[in-house]
Amino acid sequence: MPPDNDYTNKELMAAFVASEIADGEAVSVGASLPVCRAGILLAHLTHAPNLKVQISFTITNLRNVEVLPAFEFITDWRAGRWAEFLYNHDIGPDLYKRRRQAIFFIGGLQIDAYGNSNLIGIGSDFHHLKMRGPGGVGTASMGTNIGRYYLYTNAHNKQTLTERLDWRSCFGFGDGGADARTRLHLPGGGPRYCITPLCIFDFEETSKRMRLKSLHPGVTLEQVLDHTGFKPVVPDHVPTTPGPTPEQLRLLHERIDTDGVLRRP
Amino acid sequence: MPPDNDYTNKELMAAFVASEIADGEAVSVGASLPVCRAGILLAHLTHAPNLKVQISFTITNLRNVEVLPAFEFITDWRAGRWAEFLYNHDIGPDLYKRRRQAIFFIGGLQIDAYGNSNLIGIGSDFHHLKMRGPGGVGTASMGTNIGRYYLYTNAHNKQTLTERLDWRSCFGFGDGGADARTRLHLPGGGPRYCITPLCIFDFEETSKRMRLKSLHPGVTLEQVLDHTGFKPVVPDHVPTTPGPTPEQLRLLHERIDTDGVLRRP
Amino acid sequence: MTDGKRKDVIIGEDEAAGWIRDGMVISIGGFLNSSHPMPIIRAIIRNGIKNLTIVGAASAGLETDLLIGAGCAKTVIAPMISGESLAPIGPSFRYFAQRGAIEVVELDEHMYYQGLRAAAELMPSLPWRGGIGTDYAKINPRLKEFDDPVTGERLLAVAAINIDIALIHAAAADPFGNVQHIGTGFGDRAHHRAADRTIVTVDKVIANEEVRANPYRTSIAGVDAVVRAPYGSHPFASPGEYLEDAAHIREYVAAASARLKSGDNGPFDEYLQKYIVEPKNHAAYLTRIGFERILSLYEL
Amino acid sequence: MTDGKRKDVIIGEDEAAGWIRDGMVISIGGFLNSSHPMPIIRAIIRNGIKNLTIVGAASAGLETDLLIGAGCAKTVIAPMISGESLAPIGPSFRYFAQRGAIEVVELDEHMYYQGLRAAAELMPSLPWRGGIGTDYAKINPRLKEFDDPVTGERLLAVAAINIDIALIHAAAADPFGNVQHIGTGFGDRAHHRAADRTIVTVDKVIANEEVRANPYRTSIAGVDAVVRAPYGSHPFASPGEYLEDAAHIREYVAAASARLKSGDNGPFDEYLQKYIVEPKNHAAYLTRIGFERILSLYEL
Repeated sequence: MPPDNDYTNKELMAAFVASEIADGEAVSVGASLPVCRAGILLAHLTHAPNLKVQISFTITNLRNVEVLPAFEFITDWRAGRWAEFLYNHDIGPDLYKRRRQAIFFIGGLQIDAYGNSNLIGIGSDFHHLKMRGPGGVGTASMGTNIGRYYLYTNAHNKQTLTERLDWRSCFGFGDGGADARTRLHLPGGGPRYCITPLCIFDFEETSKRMRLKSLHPGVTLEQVLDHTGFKPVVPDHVPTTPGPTPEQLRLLHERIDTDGVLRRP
Repeated sequence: MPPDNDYTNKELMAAFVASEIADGEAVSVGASLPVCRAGILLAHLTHAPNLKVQISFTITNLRNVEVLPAFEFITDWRAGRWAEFLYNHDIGPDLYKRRRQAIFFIGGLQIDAYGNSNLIGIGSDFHHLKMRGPGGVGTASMGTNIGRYYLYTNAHNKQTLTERLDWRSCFGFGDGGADARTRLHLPGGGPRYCITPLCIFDFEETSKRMRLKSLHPGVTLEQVLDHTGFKPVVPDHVPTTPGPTPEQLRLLHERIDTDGVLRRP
Repeated sequence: MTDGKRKDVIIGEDEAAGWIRDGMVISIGGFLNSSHPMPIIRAIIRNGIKNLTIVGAASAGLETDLLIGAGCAKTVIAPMISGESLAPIGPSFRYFAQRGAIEVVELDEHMYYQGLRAAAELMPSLPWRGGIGTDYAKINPRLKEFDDPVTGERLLAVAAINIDIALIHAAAADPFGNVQHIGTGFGDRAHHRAADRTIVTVDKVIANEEVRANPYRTSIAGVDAVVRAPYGSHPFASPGEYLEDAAHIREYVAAASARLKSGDNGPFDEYLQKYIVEPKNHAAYLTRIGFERILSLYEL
Repeated sequence: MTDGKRKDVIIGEDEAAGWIRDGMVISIGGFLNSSHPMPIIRAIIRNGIKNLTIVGAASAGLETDLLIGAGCAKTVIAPMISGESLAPIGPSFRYFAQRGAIEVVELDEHMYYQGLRAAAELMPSLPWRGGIGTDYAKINPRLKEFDDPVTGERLLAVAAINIDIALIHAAAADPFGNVQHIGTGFGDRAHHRAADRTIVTVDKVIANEEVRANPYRTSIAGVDAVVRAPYGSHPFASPGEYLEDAAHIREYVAAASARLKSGDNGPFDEYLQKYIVEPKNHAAYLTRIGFERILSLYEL
């Protein structure tokens, strides 16, 4: 629920995403996560002019595109009109060394307290799942190898943010501990934050358990705890997630999200 | 030494190469083995119109090229003018399943009685070789995986055709035996013939030792044995390698070898 | 024997579909709502082919879901089956998987490509690190944990994914099997290399001279068969040629979702009857869709 | 901080050469007598860089031989070092290897590409079958025999070949590091992917708009540095731009062969002095070669 303000909660989340992206990094502009798409492009049009933007299986720079239409499907070739380079999807395994400066967003049917996630399904019998998920796509590999990634969910509830996954399709910090990843020789840094409609979580340094980092404006600690299926670490002081600046809102409205996807309820 | 005839020994060898190539196969037209190049193109212009010709890192069909100039270097991009497809050299490992219908020619500083070959060097101390070779290029991999290949040498002498290799860089039939390759799970069929300026060898079925298959016109059995460093299997009857037809010679002279490389002493 | 001429590889859709037999391993190219060889997919269903192992795209779309729904699949190998916003999870995939009626080979996108590469390389398996620490190896018997021979690090061996026939859709090919995609062709090359034979449906057949004028554009050389099929990816998009027919896809999703939600086969069977069983070929299918709809799928 | 503009990556040849330090692992792109980044190679020699591990091309040419001859190499990784008909085996490579003065990492072309891919994939090794039954694993400690975890078949694990800096020559690039080779670019992509940083010398810098007009032609996106160097592959060819300068290459081969045959360093040192030490940069080198020779290297 956005506060009495001139921006929506999704616009706030997009601004947070933008603040996380450094100039020169490589990012993928997908279709399924409009908030992440908007955040990436917001960074690109402000402090990250050298972003390496992957869009519809091309790599390019969108800095000079006046209005960036949002395509409903990742395969939409109309986004290929800006291409500087086309990549064949099957060379993905060979790009990780060059993706150390890349970041990625990973969702899940379930996400646990240590940042592991599940896209396989819900239910304890793999051959008779109660709810068959779409499949893990590239999350296991990206989560293993990429410099850092962000967990993202639109559903902050106890079913999604859960103490135990039914199936682990992407390794975050396993069963926890500062060496959870290095013990397994995983080259990537793992999840940095988990972004939800209510708050941002980071990971406590020694346990690697999720810790409340900031609450979105108007959200209370109790609300978060009531809707989270695990007990996050809660520091003494929890700041408020900062909202977008007027200039960021202008860019969102005029160039990035002209259809108002982030302004819909 | 070619007999009193209107073709050279190299033209005869090229005709033999041509006779080995079936329509629709994939072949590489390199620069370093002019006899093999000529044989491949001879097949292409006669009975193999659907050959898949690899030339200067392209794949194409050269059937309609009036005169096929011989380029001195494999990298010569002028041969790219006929390209239907360009392949990146680094995807080589991924092409073997599709290369089952491919054939290849492999040379060596040394070739032994079981069709193994050496491009590493001469001498027993690897760190102080008496003669450092160029390196094995792709022969170990091609020899392992490709449908069949041909050993080829311009130097029929005891140093080259030797009982023991100093170093084995390409596996033919190892230490011999009908199961020499299947025992090691090597998918390719191994060497089919060994082509020299004096004769053609095949491989005896159960021992996989080289066997005299045919003598080039004017060459005697004694000549071969005198110049071969191992004892090949010699059948009771050894036929003569057939020479090129007048039509084949015409194609060689007018379209394939207009510079007369195969007619030089 | 040969008549001395270069042979073209263009064949009809029925002949192409006839290559596919019960129990084979087939792959379907494209990605999500784009680039699927639909005339062949529909013919497979019409021909009543069963027990296929289907290697979907890295993100398979509803064409794979349709084959599952029509009962053609025994096993499915794909890191995801989805229609994006039109159906986040394939509804027939859900229905069959949840009942244990298909075998699902669960893997991640790059395990998948390592498996396809292993096949292309005539290797028994290739290793991959992604998936270490997850449940993949517990539920997929084609994955095996082992220690890297050089450093001892824990890795997964991914068994080769060998394909009998790869099915691909592309914008164009010449009569000799030189394919030119618009856009990248997604993972289609990996399917082709892992397959014994490849069939490509194309929106357009182009002259060999056109290929030679643009050889950099050739994405796959030497496929085994080319099937001319304008609008051959409908209801899915073909990059640069036409967009997806979202209304038709929604019609399919509604039919498949009815069975998922209530077990009612009726709507799904009606969909099959109307769009696959009755129209005996691609032209008949397009006739049923109609020019008005087809011409509305603006490419830009 | 940023001034809000997209940054170009064009740097000068001296700055580029300055990236390369004693003891690094560098790779050199191209193939045999084609496409080597010679201004950087010459600067490496001029700068007196030592103890390099040189990853040559799959078939490395005499540019690698030159670096060995000039004493810059400690280790060489290449499946072949040759100047084709001009020098079937690199003469400096022979001289140094036969005296045990360089470490030769002996491997086959596809072992080599598996090693480069392992690096690109952040993997410790990748397996390969080619070489089973040969002596490679006996003489190359980076190869290790093991049993495939799935089938038990005997394979070789090829340790990752990680590169600090990849050096490539191409026809063109835009100011932002989008490279467009004429021809295929050989194995240059594999070097780039296995490397922390990539420097490309180009015959021509082209506008970003030209790249966008032909994005299918872009072979490598986002290299770390572009060095403008017309005729930058001389004495080797640059596909579509100029042929190799066979006379110059023969001059090099004669100098290097003199040392191989008689141990006489004189001719080799003279070659270095004349073409590398005295001309302090690429323009000075071309001046020494002269316009007459350069213009004779007809591209067609």
